[in-house]
Amino acid sequence: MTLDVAWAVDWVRRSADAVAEHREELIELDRQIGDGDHGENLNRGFTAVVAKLDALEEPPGEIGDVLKLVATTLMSTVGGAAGPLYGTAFLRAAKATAVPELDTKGVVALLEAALEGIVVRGKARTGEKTMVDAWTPASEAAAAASDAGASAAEALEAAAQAAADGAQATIPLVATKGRASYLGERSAGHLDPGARSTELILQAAAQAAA
Amino acid sequence: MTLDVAWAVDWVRRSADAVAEHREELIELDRQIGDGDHGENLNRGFTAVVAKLDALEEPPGEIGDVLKLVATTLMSTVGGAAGPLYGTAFLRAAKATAVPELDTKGVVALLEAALEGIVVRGKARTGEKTMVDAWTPASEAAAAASDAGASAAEALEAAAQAAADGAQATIPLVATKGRASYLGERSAGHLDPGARSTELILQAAAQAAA
Amino acid sequence: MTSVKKLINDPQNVVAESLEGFAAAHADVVAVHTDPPFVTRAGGTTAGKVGLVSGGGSGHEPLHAGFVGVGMLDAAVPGAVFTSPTPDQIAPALQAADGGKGVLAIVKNYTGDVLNFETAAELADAEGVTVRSVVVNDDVAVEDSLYTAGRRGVAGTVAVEKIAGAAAERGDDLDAVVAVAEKVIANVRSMGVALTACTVPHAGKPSFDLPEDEIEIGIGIHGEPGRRRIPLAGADEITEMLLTPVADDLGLTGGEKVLLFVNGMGGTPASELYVVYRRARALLAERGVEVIRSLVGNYVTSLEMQGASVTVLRLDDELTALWDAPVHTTALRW
Amino acid sequence: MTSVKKLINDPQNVVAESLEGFAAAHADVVAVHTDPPFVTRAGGTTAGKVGLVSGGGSGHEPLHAGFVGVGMLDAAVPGAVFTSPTPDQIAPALQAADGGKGVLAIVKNYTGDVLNFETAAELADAEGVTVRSVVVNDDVAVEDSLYTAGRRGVAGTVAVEKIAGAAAERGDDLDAVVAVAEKVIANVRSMGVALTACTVPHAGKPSFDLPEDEIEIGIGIHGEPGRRRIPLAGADEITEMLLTPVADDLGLTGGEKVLLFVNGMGGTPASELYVVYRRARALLAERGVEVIRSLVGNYVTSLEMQGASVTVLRLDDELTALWDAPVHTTALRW
Ligand SMILES: Nc1ncnc2c1ncn2[C@@H]1O[C@H](COP(=O)(O)OP(=O)(O)O)[C@@H](O)[C@H]1O
Ligand SMILES: Nc1ncnc2c1ncn2[C@@H]1O[C@H](COP(=O)(O)OP(=O)(O)O)[C@@H](O)[C@H]1O
Ligand SMILES: [Mg+2]
Ligand SMILES: [Mg+2]
Ligand SMILES: [Mg+2]
Ligand SMILES: [Mg+2]
Repeated sequence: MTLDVAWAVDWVRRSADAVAEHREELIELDRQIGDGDHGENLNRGFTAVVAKLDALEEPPGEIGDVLKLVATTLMSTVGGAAGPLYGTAFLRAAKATAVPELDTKGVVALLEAALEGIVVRGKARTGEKTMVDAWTPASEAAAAASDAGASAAEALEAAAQAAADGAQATIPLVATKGRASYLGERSAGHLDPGARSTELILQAAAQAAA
Repeated sequence: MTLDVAWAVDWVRRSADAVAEHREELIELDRQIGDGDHGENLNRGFTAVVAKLDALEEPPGEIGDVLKLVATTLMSTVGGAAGPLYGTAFLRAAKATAVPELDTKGVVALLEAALEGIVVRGKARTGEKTMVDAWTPASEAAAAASDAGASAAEALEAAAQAAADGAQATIPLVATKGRASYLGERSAGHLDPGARSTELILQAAAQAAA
Repeated sequence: MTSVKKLINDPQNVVAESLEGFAAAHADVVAVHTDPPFVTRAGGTTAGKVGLVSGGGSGHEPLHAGFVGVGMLDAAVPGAVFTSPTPDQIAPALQAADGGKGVLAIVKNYTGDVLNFETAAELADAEGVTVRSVVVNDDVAVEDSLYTAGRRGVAGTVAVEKIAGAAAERGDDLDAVVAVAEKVIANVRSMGVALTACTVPHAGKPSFDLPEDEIEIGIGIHGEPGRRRIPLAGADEITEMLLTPVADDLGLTGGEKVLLFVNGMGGTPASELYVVYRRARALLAERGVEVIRSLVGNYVTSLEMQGASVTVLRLDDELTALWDAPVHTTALRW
Repeated sequence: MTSVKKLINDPQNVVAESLEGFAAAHADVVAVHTDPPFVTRAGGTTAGKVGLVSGGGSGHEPLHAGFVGVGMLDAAVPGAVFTSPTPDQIAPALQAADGGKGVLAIVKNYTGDVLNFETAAELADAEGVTVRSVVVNDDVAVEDSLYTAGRRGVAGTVAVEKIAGAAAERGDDLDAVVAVAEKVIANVRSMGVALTACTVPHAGKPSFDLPEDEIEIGIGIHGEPGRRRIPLAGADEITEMLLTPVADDLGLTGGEKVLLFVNGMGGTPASELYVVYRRARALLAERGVEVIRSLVGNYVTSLEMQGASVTVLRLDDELTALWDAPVHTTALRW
């Protein structure tokens, strides 16, 4: 079973729904160790993405086209740290998916490209209490699943689960990147909002594939 | 029994004590229908008065001397509406008491002069929810008591009681003078702070005479 | 002592310590006198110029000391917080402001301010200073009547001080400066709203208790409650409640040119003042009234109160030219 | 929608409506572009001059739009409240500011601002605009380290924009303007305190919960909690907690000349800022440091937050002359 353009569109719509549904939760997480705008920013961005999808005259031919639309729209509507980071993630993912269908290896390539984009932009490593702490295990889990013979959908499921665990694992961390780093020790004990939104978006990807 | 300079000094000290003791109450009354400074202003003023009394090398010869010291000190330290009003009241009262001792008629003259000073300055009549509503019945009650043969101390006792009643009677009034007038109908239901401080000061006068 | 959440030390010393900082920060513009406290221009009195003095309770900063300087006031007299200054403070300020041509006292219409300035003028007069007074009463929230204390002086005071200051600076004599000031007073009206109360340092608690979903319409500048309490509404709606009575009272029917001044009460972010300005200007345009001058900012405040007032001044060529004339104070400068 | 006690309409429209009012009130100084939103000088680009652009989240007004005008910025880019603007807003502002001599982008050190400006610079570069960037990081509350996001840019940004603006205005080329900006950045440090949190319109509740008797030391300008929470203290004590790390970090040991800037966080009355200024100046004097220039007011704010920051800039003759150079913006003018 491979994933097609319809999957990509469904992923994006489900992401938008998840972000809208968890808007206040993300705001609250960011309020605690940041500036309280993460849910608002992503919601604004994904709302714009859906509007653009809706306005398309004909469906895109390749998965990468969908992801590129996401990338440029997030980049131009989200702002803050998350805008360029997610924007770059989707841009790199788009480049890695200039195909009409994705198999399990394609899913791994997508996730690795996205993570690479975030790291190139944000220069954070794991353990710094950022979205990297969700994307890294997600990408690794998908690769491991794929190596073990999992389907594309199963690889995404593994990635989503790993992102969720990675997000939870940010709680005890002291932030050294992003806005939470200004709090020093006081940042410990809180879930990183960007890791949480990563979890939501990868969950949406898995659900769209299920 | 007549009242002498020692009475006047005692009156002033007791007034200062009463104002200090009721500082917060007067602030609270003024907070409700004014700007919340009446207790602070009078306390600042009477504290200065006591300091001046304490600094006198020899006791004043006439009652009027004491009241003049009160007048000029209040005028230069209280500010707000109450400063000039009480200042003028004591100034007129001082002029009416350029004597070493006061009998019952002298007490009436003192109160009438004080009231006249307040009215000349503030141009309020009774019923406008100001200190005039305490001074007017006080002055009238002293006159009536005096006519009925009361002593100076008894006349002051009558004045203090009438001031207390007059202050209570300001509660239902809608203010048309002073800061409370800005509230219109909303000023009804509150005791006028200046009427209450008048009550305290006249009570101090009666206690000093008792 | 009740401790209040403010950047202050002993509440008794707020005014003195604040003036000390003000003096040190702006020695090029103002000189601060202590005992009794009043503020004059750094350069002192301009000989041959009518002097301009204003004053009132503290807590309304930058009013009045922030408006001392070339083109505006010669002296300002700060009282205790929300308390009119005393005559023995005001009188030396009147004397200091006299350049031999007499002094205009700009008084906001509060019983305390009026009475203390009255007494001070008598004292200064006894020292040979000619003092004339004007009383600013621009607040349309309060009914004007012969039988009451009348309307309050609020944000419109800035316009009176600026424009009368320019008239004095160009060399008008005392009569002429009084006439200009009276003209501004006759043509300026304001109305304000509070979203929150303020806390007077010595009182230690908010000047009134306001639920989270209610606001006070028709407030003054002393933290007193307003004329009425209404449910929280949108900025456009609130602005209309402020602008309409102001424009009505001025009798603006179309064709007029005005200054539109949106004033913050101290704790309102500039962004919100511009939201109000935008709507007030649109409402004036709907009436055919042209806004040709604007002022937006925290100029006549009530400590940290959140809220705003809308002031409209009907302009003619003379008032416009005087508004535009150079001014160099710590709070207004052009 | 959560309703918050602010003079706003729909929280989604605050920035746009506020800019609309700002444009209408100050058409003589600024021009406001919409879609994407950015602000330029009313007169447009000055040909042959290095352009200066800054930007960042809204809610810090007057930063940055209030500093657009002769002698300071050529363009400002306001993002959503507390959210860096997007590259497609910033890039056209960079282009608009280009007078043929290149553009300096003044970026506050936040991940979002840095990344969005970076992308925008690439976009503008593709359109043939030479863009250089400086990153302001004056906040000593945050440890500077190669391995972290580093110090934040806060109130010191005003000094960078004013002084680099004056350098551009006098005709310095891009390299020289960058050098001046870097010199200011190297010599300016700040630290802030919050007495209350602020409420982001779309969030609908305060950015942190602070008991009545506690304050946050070492806050930034985005309503984030500070480095530590301490019991409420007197202004003198608090001022010392802000001034000491600033002066220490600058290595002020005596004999230096400085600009002392006491900045309000938006909801602090001017009177309190002067109380802080007074103490900060005294502490500098104790160190033998001479305050030769001062700025006191709400210039880099966090919406309606109550609190203040203390900024010190070490001056030399060049920086002093550039600080003194004429400026005509809506928020700074001399
Ligand atoms: N350098 C970085 N690398 C990766 N992720 C980062 C970095 N800085 C911040 N983030 C992520 O961005 C999230 C915050 O996004 P958002 O609130 O939208 O932006 P801002 O901090 O500008 O308000 C953080 O929770 C974190 O996961
Ligand atoms: N015109 C007036 N005539 C008589 N008393 C007045 C007048 N105006 C105000 N007052 C009295 O002054 C009191 C308020 O005094 P205070 O609070 O010290 O001054 P302010 O109103 O200036 O803050 C009122 O409660 C009232 O009794
Ligand atoms: Mg955020
Ligand atoms: Mg009062
Ligand atoms: Mg008062
Ligand atoms: Mg943000």
